[in-house]
Amino acid sequence: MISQLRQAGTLIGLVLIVVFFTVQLPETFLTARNLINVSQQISMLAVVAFAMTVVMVMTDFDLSVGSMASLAGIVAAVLFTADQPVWLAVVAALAVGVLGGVVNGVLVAVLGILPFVATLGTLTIYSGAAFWISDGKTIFGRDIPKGFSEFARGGVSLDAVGFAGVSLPYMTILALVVLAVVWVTLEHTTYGRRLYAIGGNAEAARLAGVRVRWLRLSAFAITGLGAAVAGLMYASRVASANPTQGAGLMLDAIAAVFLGMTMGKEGEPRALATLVGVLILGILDNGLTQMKVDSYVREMLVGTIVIAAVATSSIGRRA
Amino acid sequence: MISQLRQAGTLIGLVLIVVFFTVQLPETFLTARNLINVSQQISMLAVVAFAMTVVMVMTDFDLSVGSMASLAGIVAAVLFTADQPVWLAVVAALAVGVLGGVVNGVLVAVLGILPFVATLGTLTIYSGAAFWISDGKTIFGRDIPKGFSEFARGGVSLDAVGFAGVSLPYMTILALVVLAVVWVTLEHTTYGRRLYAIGGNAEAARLAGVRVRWLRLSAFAITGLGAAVAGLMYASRVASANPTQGAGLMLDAIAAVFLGMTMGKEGEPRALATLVGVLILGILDNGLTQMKVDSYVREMLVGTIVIAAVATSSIGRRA
Amino acid sequence: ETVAVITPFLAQPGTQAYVQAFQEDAATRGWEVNVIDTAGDMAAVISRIEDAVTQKVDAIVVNVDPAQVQAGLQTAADAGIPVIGMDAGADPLIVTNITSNGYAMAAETSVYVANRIEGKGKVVMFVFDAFPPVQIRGVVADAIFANFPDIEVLDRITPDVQDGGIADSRAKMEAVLAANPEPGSIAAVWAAWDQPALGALQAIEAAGRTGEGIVIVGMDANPQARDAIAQGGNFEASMAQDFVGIGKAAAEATARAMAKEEIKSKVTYVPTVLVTKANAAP
Amino acid sequence: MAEPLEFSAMTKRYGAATVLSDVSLRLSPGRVHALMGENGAGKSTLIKLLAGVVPADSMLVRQGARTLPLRSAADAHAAGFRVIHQELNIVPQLSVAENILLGQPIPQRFGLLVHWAELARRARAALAELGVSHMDVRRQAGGLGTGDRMLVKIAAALVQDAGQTACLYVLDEPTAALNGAEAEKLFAVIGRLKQQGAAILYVSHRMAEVMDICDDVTVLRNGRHILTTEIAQTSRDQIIHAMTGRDVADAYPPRRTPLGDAVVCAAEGVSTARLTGLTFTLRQGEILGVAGLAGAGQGDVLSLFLGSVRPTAGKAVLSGGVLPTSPAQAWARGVAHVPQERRSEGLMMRMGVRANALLPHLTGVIARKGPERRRVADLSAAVNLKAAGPEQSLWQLSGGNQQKVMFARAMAGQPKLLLLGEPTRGIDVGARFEIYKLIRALADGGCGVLLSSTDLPELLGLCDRILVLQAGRQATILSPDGMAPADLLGALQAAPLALETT
Ligand SMILES: Nc1ncnc2c1ncn2[C@@H]1O[C@H](COP(=O)(O)OP(=O)(O)OP(=O)(O)O)[C@@H](O)[C@H]1O
Ligand SMILES: Nc1ncnc2c1ncn2[C@@H]1O[C@H](COP(=O)(O)OP(=O)(O)OP(=O)(O)O)[C@@H](O)[C@H]1O
Ligand SMILES: [Mg+2]
Ligand SMILES: [Mg+2]
Repeated sequence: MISQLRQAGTLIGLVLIVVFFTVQLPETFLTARNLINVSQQISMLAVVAFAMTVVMVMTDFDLSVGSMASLAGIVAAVLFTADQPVWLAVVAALAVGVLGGVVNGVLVAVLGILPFVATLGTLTIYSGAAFWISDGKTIFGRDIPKGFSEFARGGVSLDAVGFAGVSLPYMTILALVVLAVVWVTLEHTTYGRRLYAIGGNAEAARLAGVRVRWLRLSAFAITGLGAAVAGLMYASRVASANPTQGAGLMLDAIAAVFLGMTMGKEGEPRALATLVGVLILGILDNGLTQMKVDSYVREMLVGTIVIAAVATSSIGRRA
Repeated sequence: MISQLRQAGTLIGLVLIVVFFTVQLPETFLTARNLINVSQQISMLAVVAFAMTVVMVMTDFDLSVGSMASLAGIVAAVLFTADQPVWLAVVAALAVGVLGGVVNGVLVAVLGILPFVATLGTLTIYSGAAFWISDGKTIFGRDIPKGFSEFARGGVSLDAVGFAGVSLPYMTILALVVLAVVWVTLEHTTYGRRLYAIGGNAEAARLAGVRVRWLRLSAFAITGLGAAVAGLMYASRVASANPTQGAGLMLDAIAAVFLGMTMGKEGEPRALATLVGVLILGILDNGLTQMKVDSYVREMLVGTIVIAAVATSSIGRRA
Repeated sequence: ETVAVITPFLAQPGTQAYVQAFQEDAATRGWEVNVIDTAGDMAAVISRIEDAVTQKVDAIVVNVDPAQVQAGLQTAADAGIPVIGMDAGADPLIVTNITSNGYAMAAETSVYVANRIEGKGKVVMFVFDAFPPVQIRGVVADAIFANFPDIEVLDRITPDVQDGGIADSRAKMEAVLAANPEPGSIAAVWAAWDQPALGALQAIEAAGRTGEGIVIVGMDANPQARDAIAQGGNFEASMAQDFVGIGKAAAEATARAMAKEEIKSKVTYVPTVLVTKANAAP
Repeated sequence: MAEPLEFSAMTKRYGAATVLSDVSLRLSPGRVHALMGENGAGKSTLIKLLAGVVPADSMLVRQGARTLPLRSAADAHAAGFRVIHQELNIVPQLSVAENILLGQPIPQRFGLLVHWAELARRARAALAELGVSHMDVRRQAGGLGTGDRMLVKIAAALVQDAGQTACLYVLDEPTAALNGAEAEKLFAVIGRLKQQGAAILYVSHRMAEVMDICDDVTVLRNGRHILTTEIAQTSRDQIIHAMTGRDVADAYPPRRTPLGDAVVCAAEGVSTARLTGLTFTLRQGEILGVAGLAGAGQGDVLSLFLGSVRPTAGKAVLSGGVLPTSPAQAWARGVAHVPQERRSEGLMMRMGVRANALLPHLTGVIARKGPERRRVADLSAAVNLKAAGPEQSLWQLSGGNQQKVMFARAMAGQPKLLLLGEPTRGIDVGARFEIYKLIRALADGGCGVLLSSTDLPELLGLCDRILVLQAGRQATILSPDGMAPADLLGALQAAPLALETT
């Protein structure tokens, strides 16, 4: 009972936050338009966080997701400036993400370097590469094809289901698709269950014949792919690419996964729980801005809330 | 034999780097003046890295050191603008560092939150606080007393020992003092032994009569103090305080400790090994800039070298 | 009326100055101002514009390149909320952009350097191409130095700006000084903003090479730079943007936009001044 | 029936140390083959080689005329080998069913998704094979107790693959974590597997069960093959002699001094979160056994006096004073502790013998290496530790030697009260009696001992009295005089309700 309550604690927190803002901002917060905005605002973070969940299931980390996102955006933009078609640029950017992930995977799974160190190193390398390829410049304006930047502005109209004038952004839909894929993979495939086995007890998994190396390597590749998707979404949203633009995603994504982990029975990460974490961060940002809370105070508040959530859950756990 | 070689690998790497730059920059690299410059440039990173070593011995982390350094600098500067004496401002800044460390310690040791999450949260909070206190502004100029900023410019003349015109900066001396204190504490006191035991197996250490809570808490406080010292050094060096100025220190400090950990018998952090890590990072920065290597390429090179060092050591370890 | 000021760069002293001037001016007009800093995150600027639109503010002031926040500007345009650029860029969706002429500023400081060193010698440049307004300064300086056959650009350094730029610029300059030990081998330092110029100055002072006549110029003339220039050392000149003027002009433009007045010019330049020892006293 | 498996020329070196040297082994279908040896003789290493999880320096495996490649765990599984490794290995985040099928093809639907119902069915079938039905296979395995975890691991080895029959089962100290009743169930299963024609390789330090259930025995000493024979052709003494190279006095050391009068510790109607009605007094020099089935609450009896569990009712004292409130206080007051789970609760695996042995005994501010080294050298000699030196890392020691380090730690402070949780789990016969002598010597010197164990002969041989727990209640305190292990097991199992009514 107490343990159920503890597990639900973070979800209850999210509900409380929503109720609070609904009361404080009766006119504007709980409107279809605002919620759709929020969903679009958090879509990039959500994709990175879902991708991060995949490696964190193995109790690994990927600090390089932000750099990979930036690098993917830059690669696409550089190809745009070379007048390549959108599909080619997108494929190339995704390939770069996978490659970056594979490099991380080799370092961690084959060479046996701690994920924290390995991805700290590749964070620097990928970020250097993004600067180098772009010559340190922000690429924007005419260089970015309309077809690419309009993705972030378009959506599926919800007129038919009774929300006149509101449309569900493609960005939101993409994030939901990524969520669905990650959720099915982690919870309902052999592959995902083995990742949990590695996270729970890598030695036991190895002794039982699980191909730990190969699984870890591929999981890092998946995370790289996710980071690249998020990088492209970001580039599309700001219609430009800049070698530092993904940098802020990493710590937030990790924070979101950790918030979600408070809901796991054994403190394990889960895709849907990560979604709750992302929602908490995104809704706090949206609501506090609307309430005109000073940005510095907002920053402190978000930090405090993350800690409070995790503290509540860990106190329950030890009792 | 092989294991000795592996342990020495990173040290050999440092020697090779020094030899390389000495050959490439025969006139300028291996001069007393340049080495003294390097020692001063790395002194702040060194202090943070030594402080970080203390918690990493327990296999904990402190991601908030950069924010604490910024906050300490801001606190001192704000007191300067209020015309408080230098000693008071310095004491207050150090107290803030200790307090920040104690908060981290309580979250980690008493509430049982993972250090990564706890200090990720406090990173945000302390950084928000630094912005809030300073109103986001850089504090400098006449506000900073000469007595404070001259510390970073002064030094002990080395004329007497045959280096005419060269003086050993106070910053370098302070970093060496911190090194000595951390080294003695970790290697030669029962306190340090117990920290290593906690790193080895916290639950076992607790059952064997180690006061794990109290030790972890105090170790975080020490790290906070170290971060504050570094923040003051930084503020003195740039004769100003800015709410983001410590931000770059955190990842570099962790990278330095990890580089050093490649030299431990079982991969454990040690104070002197951290020094080697700091030297590698600092010397690479200095030498590559002198060789006019593009800053982006430099960034990639540094990342690659860190990974190569760790990879070499971990390959040796598994054989 | 309610006005949202959204910027990713509030940590920059220049941004702070015009945001503050804007706030002061707004206070006299009785507006409620909500200043939002996204700490460098561009996508968050879009998000916060959307939030401001949801809140139905009366006007939005932005401080980023409009090309990067088109999605947000479109949302505001759809809601009929005017967006004013404060040191941003020109764009059809922006009522008007109040700024300094970055090209002219860079030309003025680089020509100052060229003239001071009589068209010959080695120059160290500090640039930052990732940020468009600073990038154009570098481009202009490159062109001008290239036009002097006896000026050689010794190094084009991008310092680490995470810490504000002073400390890393100093370390980089110390390395350059170490690599060029002969007196007179470096004629000048041209910095695209003030922090690297201050770092270079500290490096030169620490190396005891203040007597070589190395000319340092910066840009933005922030108070710390003014102090240094006033002392009459190597740091000789910087360009003062009229931040207060920008803030006031932006407030004026905002008032006119909210009153539905038509503003013809998409860009409004606020004059800049070259600051030297003669006029450095703050 | 399958042909015999022949393993030959098995050699394994770690750096300069040769851990296995040219060992051969022949395993016949339908026979249980015991692999015996002192701690560190190389038994687990041999098993890791044939399980394909550690690469051999040389090894030849033949089944009849076929040569089997064993380069990975998957190879070993394909060859029909099922292995239960020595250390307890479950994955807490996964369900019991997933743990049982860990590493094997998981039943799927649409060739993609896990078929949960089928998975649960197969896991239940594997448990049923063991005669276990009390476990919910869908629940996360993290909540299981020690014994249940072992049952899950055993079930994992038994689970049937469609179209795949196992020809060899390898069990590395499976009973070390089982109580008597659970062990009996396991022996029944082994009997059935034997009848089905499988070969079984069995490692245990419990001589009695080896003599009981095994058909053949191979003895290793220092990584070399010493002896292979039929159990019927040999004797317990001969095996022990082959293992140790000497004669071992295998009698429980008798008490040499009378019990003291002073009370070391006592409890009066004490309850904890998992225990009620604890009432006893322990006198100086007395060894009090604490016995119960898995989960009966033995752990809490020890934890109470270590200060890591608080009483919720009743009164307990330690050397006349109140209970310690933390392990640190307990050690400072002369309590020493050998934890039940040495890996998770006792050892710092990546640190050396010195750091591990002296941890509770550090005093003062400055730590001095020289005196510490000398002290550890003395302690190592006292517990007969097989290690390369005071700085050797614990993960490089065999399981039994790790346990001896725990003893060295407990002895170092001249304890007044010794708390022992499964003190000889995984310890070889030779060393086992050394440890009994150590315990006896401490008791003779006036130290009170609380000994919790699942090894019933050990309880009967060593203890002055045995406190019996049933499902979290103290049932009775027995005198071991004249009792046989079966009697004691009966006392542990007696239904608590029946007892209450009497
Ligand atoms: N990875 C390793 N590196 C170095 N030495 C090792 C390693 N693994 C095992 N050893 C050594 O190999 C020897 C044999 O160990 P093993 O675990 O096979 O013993 P065992 O016979 O199973 O003992 P026990 O009965 O205690 O389980 C020991 O001396 C041990 O210290
Ligand atoms: N932290 C805990 N929270 C909830 N239940 C627990 C906890 N620790 C142990 N238990 C349960 O309490 C009961 C008694 O635990 P204890 O460790 O005292 O048992 P034990 O008799 O030593 O068992 P074993 O022989 O299996 O180690 C067991 O059923 C166990 O599963
Ligand atoms: Mg073994
Ligand atoms: Mg127990």
